[in-house]
Amino acid sequence: MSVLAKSPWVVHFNCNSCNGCDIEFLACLCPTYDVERFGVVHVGNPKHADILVVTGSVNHRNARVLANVYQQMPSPKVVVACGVCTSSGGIFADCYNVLGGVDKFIPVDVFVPGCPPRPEAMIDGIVKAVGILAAKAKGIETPVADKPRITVSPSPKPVDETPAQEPDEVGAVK
Amino acid sequence: MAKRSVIPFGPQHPVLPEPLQLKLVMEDEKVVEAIPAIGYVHRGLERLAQEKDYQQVTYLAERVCGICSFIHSLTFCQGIEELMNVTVPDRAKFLRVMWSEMHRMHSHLLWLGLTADAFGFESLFMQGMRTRETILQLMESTAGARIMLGTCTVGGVRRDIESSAFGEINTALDSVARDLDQMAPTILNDYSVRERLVGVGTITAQQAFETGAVGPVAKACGFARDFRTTGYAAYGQLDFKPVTETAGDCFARTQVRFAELYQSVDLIRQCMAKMPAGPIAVPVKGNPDGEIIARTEQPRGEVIYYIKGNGTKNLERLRIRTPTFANIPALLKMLPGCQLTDVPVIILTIDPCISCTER
Amino acid sequence: MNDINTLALLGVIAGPVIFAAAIYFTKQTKLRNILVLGAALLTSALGIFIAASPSANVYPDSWVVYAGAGLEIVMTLAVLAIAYNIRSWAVGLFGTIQLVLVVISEFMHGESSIGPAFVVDDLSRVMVAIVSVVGSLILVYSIGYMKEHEHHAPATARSTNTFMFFLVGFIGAMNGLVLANDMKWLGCFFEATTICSFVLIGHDRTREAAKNAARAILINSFGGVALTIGAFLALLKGSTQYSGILYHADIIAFSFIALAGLVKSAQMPFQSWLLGAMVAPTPVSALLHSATMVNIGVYLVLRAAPAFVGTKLMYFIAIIGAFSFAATSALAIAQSNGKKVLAYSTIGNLGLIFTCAGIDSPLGYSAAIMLLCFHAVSKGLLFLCMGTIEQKIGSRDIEDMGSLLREMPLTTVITLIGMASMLVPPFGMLLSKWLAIEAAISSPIVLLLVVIGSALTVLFWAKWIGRITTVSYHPWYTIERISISKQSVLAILATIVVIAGLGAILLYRDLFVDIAIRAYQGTYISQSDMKLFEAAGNIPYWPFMAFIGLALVAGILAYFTVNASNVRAPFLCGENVPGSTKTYEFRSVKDSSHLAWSSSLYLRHIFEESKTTMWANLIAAVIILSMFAAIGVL
Amino acid sequence: MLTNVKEISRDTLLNEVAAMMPQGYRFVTMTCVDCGEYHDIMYHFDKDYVLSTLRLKLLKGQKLPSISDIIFAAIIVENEIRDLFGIPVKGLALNYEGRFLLTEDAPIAPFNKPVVNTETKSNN
Amino acid sequence: MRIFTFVNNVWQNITSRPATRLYPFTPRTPIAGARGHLQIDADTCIYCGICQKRCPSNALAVTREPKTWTLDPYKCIVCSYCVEACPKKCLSMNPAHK
Amino acid sequence: MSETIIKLLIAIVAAPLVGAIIAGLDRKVTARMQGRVGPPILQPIYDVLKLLIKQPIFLNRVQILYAFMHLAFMMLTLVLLILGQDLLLTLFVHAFATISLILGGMCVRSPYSRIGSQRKTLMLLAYEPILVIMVVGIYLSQGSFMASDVVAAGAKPLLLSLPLVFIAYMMAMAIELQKSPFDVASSHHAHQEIVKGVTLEYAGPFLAIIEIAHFYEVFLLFAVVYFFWAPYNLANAAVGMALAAGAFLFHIVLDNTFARLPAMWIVRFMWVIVFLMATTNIIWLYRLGTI
Ligand code: NFV
Ligand code: SF4
Ligand code: SF4
Ligand code: SF4
Repeated sequence: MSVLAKSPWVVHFNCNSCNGCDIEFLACLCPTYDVERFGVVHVGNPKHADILVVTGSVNHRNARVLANVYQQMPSPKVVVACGVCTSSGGIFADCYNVLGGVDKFIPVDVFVPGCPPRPEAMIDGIVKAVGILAAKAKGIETPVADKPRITVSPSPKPVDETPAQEPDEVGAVK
Repeated sequence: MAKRSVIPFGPQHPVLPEPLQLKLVMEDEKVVEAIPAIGYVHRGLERLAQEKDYQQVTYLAERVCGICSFIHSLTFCQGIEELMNVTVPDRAKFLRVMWSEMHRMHSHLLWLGLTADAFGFESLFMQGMRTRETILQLMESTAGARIMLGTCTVGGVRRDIESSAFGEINTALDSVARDLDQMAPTILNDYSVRERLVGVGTITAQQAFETGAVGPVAKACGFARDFRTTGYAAYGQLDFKPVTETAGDCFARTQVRFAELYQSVDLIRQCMAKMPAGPIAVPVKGNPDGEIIARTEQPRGEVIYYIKGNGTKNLERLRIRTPTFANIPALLKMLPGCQLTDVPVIILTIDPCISCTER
Repeated sequence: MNDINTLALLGVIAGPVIFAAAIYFTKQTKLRNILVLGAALLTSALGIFIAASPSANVYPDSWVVYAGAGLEIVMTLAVLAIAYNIRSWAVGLFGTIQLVLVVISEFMHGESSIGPAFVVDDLSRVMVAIVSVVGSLILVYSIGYMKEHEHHAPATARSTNTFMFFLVGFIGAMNGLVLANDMKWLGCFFEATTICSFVLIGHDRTREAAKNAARAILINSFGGVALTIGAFLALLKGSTQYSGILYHADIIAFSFIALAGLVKSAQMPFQSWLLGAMVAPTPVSALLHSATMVNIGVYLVLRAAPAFVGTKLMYFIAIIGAFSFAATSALAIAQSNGKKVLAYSTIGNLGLIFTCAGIDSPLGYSAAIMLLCFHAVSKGLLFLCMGTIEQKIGSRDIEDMGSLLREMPLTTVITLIGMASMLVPPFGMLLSKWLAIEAAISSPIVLLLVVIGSALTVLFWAKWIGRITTVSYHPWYTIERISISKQSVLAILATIVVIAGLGAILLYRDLFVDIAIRAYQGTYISQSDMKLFEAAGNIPYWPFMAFIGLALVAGILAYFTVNASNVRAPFLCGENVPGSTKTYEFRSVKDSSHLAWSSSLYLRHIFEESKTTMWANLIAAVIILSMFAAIGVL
Repeated sequence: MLTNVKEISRDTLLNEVAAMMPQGYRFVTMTCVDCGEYHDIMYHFDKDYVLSTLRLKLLKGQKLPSISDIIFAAIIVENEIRDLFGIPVKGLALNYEGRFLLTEDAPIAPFNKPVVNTETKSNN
Repeated sequence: MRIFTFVNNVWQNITSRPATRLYPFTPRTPIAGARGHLQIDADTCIYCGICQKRCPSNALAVTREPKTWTLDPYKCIVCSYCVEACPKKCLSMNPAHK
Repeated sequence: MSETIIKLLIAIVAAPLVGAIIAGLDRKVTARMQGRVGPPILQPIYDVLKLLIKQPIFLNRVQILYAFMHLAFMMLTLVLLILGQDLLLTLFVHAFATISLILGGMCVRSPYSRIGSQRKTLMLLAYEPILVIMVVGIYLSQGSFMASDVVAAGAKPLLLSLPLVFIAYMMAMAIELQKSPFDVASSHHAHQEIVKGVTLEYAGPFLAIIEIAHFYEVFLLFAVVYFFWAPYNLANAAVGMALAAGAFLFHIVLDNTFARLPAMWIVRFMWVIVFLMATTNIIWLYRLGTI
């Protein structure tokens, strides 16, 4: 396993979050969940970070901050989008000052759904991100994360997960 | 004369959990001027609320902020209920108080942790957050979620807390109280903590009044201003007194919040003891019409909802004035003259919630 | 003593004076510059020659001694004239006292002419080398400097001819002073340097310059009085020469000479004149006020150190020096004026030399001489760099030196070398500081002061170096345009600093140790002192070179291999204004851009200049008074 | 329902506001509502948990005099109103010029009525 | 005013087991009644679209013809409002997170 | 001679490893004190290895030079100690290593980094005199500045003659280990007002260099405890070990029971209380005439 996977340093950017996701991320760092078990350090400085944890959607003012933070991270780097706001805007998607999920601005590698996601879910996300980080370090192309919808219809009962059909989601490969 | 330093403090800054920028102008490390720049978490929630069904707005209001979410939905529901003359069953009121107080505790414990972090006391931060986990677990088992309880609705509450769960709640509260007792000497009496808090960020009672400060900021200056004393929800039937201090510095604010934690434990216990039987919600028909102002006490002070309905399911106007919004002028009075080291401590002792402020 | 040496001696003293006179009367700038160059070449050649020649004493004819006396009277009269000119009754008073004493002593007779009038020994050779080499380089530098200075200088300024006259002439006087043994000559040259200093400080003839020049002459003529009193007291006991005083261990007379030395070396509480002297054109600061003239004080004391081993006087001198060192280091922290920082640092280092001299062990002595040499070269260089920088950016403020590395790479790198030589092990300055502390081990108070002082120095040097090396990440390839004379002098001095600095350990082992041993021959040295002395001579050399080399090689390799595409904007909490040139601007209130700026640490609320100075002066005065009390003068 | 409402006019605003504090009223906040031709601007004050409101009808296009000189606490909310309703506020102690909550590319005065959000964003 | 007041706490922590839940190595059983993620029983659903109308977050899309019910889990705020609204009670909350 | 070289080589390779393991243990024990499980003990090594393969982003080139100087002088400090050289000189070399780091933080136009450097300078100011005093104390009790004499067989145990200085050294050590309440310039968890302070603008391999230098420093600091304070001979290695372990625990407890205090407070504390403590000890030695 790549050493990158053993020492993922995290920078967290609260990007329009209602704090719900934020504090759940904080909870991950705390004794009960203690992500430092995986070598995670919350560095607070993009230049030292491997993983960018974003919470909240993008608005007109923080879009540039998000771009700057992402840009200042040394590669290989991975973005984890925590919460539905971060994924799509969530309940705020229709607000006038919300531009949408962060995937519109920076490439996102892992989406963690939930409002807010439980710390467990975030840990899952980070563990997944660590895997992607290791792959990136080896130069393996990793696909952009997708946000599959769940569609059901009555007949034979195919409960399947199909990829999204919207134009802006076409690029999302399964 | 050397040039003054100008630095951006935030928005992406590890001691600030939220994006908020202060443009600090300093001489050596003494802050001469601090100008806030906000708007990093402005979503336009109030406007969205005008486009949604007022019932849905309950969930929206809850997401004004993840730290004080329940009380937001509570305030909103109380406003609508008053507007529509809905009488909420007593049991629902008690349940509301219980969740409110749980939220207050989780908010204060979070604040405690973050403040400890701001003055570099990592293990205290961990301890605070660990204690908070007990509350979160309590919320999860009683309401189904750790943060966004979603239990408040117009006309009552959506979930009941069976008396069978009271035992568990009591145990949890005991453990919280025990943890608090253990932390108390550190927070209230430790030399290094006091060194960082006492005499820092002081405002006078007069200044607090003029800047319209609310909540623990005002209480720390000697104003016993706590909206719970007006007895909304079930508070009228509970026995408590607002906590006050007089020094008006960071330490006084800390003392107030720390005492409020104990107070909340007590209030929840009282609720369980006095919990009446009965339904937990009444059905609500029709749409709100007219103007109303609903006020409640948030962890950070009083929150104000101005609701204007026009007889349709959509609201005409929803305005939320949150406590942090009211405390920012006070913050601006505290900052000049302090040291850079104290900036995060001062900011955190007003317990800012920018998400609330900007909505 | 053969004739050629005597001739060299004469040349190194009189040569510059003659050149100076010629320069004064030259109308053409070209010719004047050539003459300055000639003076520089001659002096440095002769200086090196003397430094390389064996020790010797010069017993001149008696007329030489009389000439000395005569010249001394002339100088005193000149001081009186100045006093009249600037309407200073105090200077007049000091001048009169001196005159009276000098004239009286004319009618007294000591054990006349038993000793030499001029002495070439280890110490004076070291001094002559410094004065001639550093001095000459500064002379050459000032050709380019003054050309530019003429453009900016206020209309009131004296002519460059006058300037050059005093600057070149000063070198002669200075050489004379360090070589003189006869008290008359000593006094005469002492006054001469004071007068040069007065004129050169006042060169621009602005109000401030005039004021500061007046202060300089006031304080220095007080020193002159002390020296004359010392000489007079010595005469009462029969010695007309410095060596006589030492021979008789005439502690009372010497205490006055030491006082004169403290004044001349601007130790607390006499430091204010040196700070004021910074208004002068930079070559003056470099030559008189950091590299040479101020060294007179320590030189006089150093000469005497072996003769007064173990006396209370020496102990007090050590304390005064150490106190000056600590106090000025603290004062320098609050300064953002680069020249002032250098001035404070100069006083501090001179203080340290006093300390080393006062400790009176061979270890201290060797440290003192080493410090003297390295300080003169490094400080001279730094002042010249300051001058160059100031002429380019029009400011002396440290905070304005942020983009120097881009604007004037050559000078900046040289400045950095100069600063590094004050700080980096195993450069001479640091080495001597180390020796100083070890030498001070037996006097706790001195030790404490030196430790505090050297900790404080780090603060302002680090701040300054940090400011200067601050660069943004633009590729910077500016060709720096400065006059050839300035450039070459800076380069030569920097080379000397680097070579001498890197070889400081070797120099110490092979040169300064010997000098100290010779100086202390026949003096009692305690065993522990001796042990330390031996141990200090045995420090390893190669590990230093190896690791410095390693750092440089690795650093430089990385320096050139890093890829510009990896450059990122600084951390500004994510609010950087995008764009290559504005990356230290951040967006703030109203979405407008602001320049992120962090000024250096000055701790003004702690080391506020006037208050600190007041207290320090008070304490220093008390120490000096108790010094006199201790040896029974008061 | 809103109680203790007092209608005031733009001219008397500053005097009325100035009179509140000495009577022991604490400034709470301001609320602005778009009512078609005019903006309803309410100044809320609190005394002993009872709200009193001064209500000002400000015709569109009129400038709002700032009370921030009298009540420093009002700067935040006045700037917000400036942003969200596009009402120019005169004499603000700390003026963000409409860049308080919103940036230049954000919608202008989003809370005003006529601005109907026509394109519904991302609703499936 | 004292120092080392926290030693008690530290001592207790170091002498007792850490509070850490070793997730993901030992997963926790979800608390009953918790709102983890939304589930549908596709066969009971009548595709009436009430849930879609109620959803505060526009996370649901129901079409009558053809009968589909689509959830965007990356928009759903797990509020359970739809669960309450559904006339057929075919929606439910699974306490486990997704 | 060749023996010395072998010794040196081993030390140069082993020191950072030992330092890293101490740092790892530190993190582990800290975590346990906070009721957490904490990272693996080799975590610092993973961190450095990871940093080495990250993209080498930087701000300007001078910065890089300083990073290497920091490392080289830190190594030189170790080498001088192993060669048994003059302690005072070693101390100066060590101080310069710190100064290099400070300059590295100052030479970038990044406000937080610069403020961090300034604070670090203050810290240097705070502890350097204490260390010098310590060396003086060592001289007074051993009669030599040479490290080799201090650890020579038969040397007097320093702890007995310099107990107060030992406490002072603990304080200085806490500053260098960046432990609360002394972690103003840069702390291991970057939650402070100046983010990460001095090392803020170093990233990737350059940060790794600084980390490695830090490992050397950790090793050095503990080596001084181990070798100097207890008499150095094999029979007493256990005492040295116990002392080092005690120091280690002390610092972690300190870190976990104190808030970060302002830089000026630290300077005052070190210069008044600690300095007085150390000098009292020294004066006592003078009085005893141990010299
Ligand atoms: N308490 C609270 Fe809020 C509200 N309302 C406020 O400022 O936390 Ni987010
Ligand atoms: S996803 Fe939910 S909890 Fe997270 S930021 Fe958005 S609204 Fe808040
Ligand atoms: S409300 Fe219930 S029945 Fe109607 S579409 Fe939704 S899930 Fe199906
Ligand atoms: S749980 Fe809430 S957000 Fe999710 S689909 Fe149902 S109503 Fe919509």
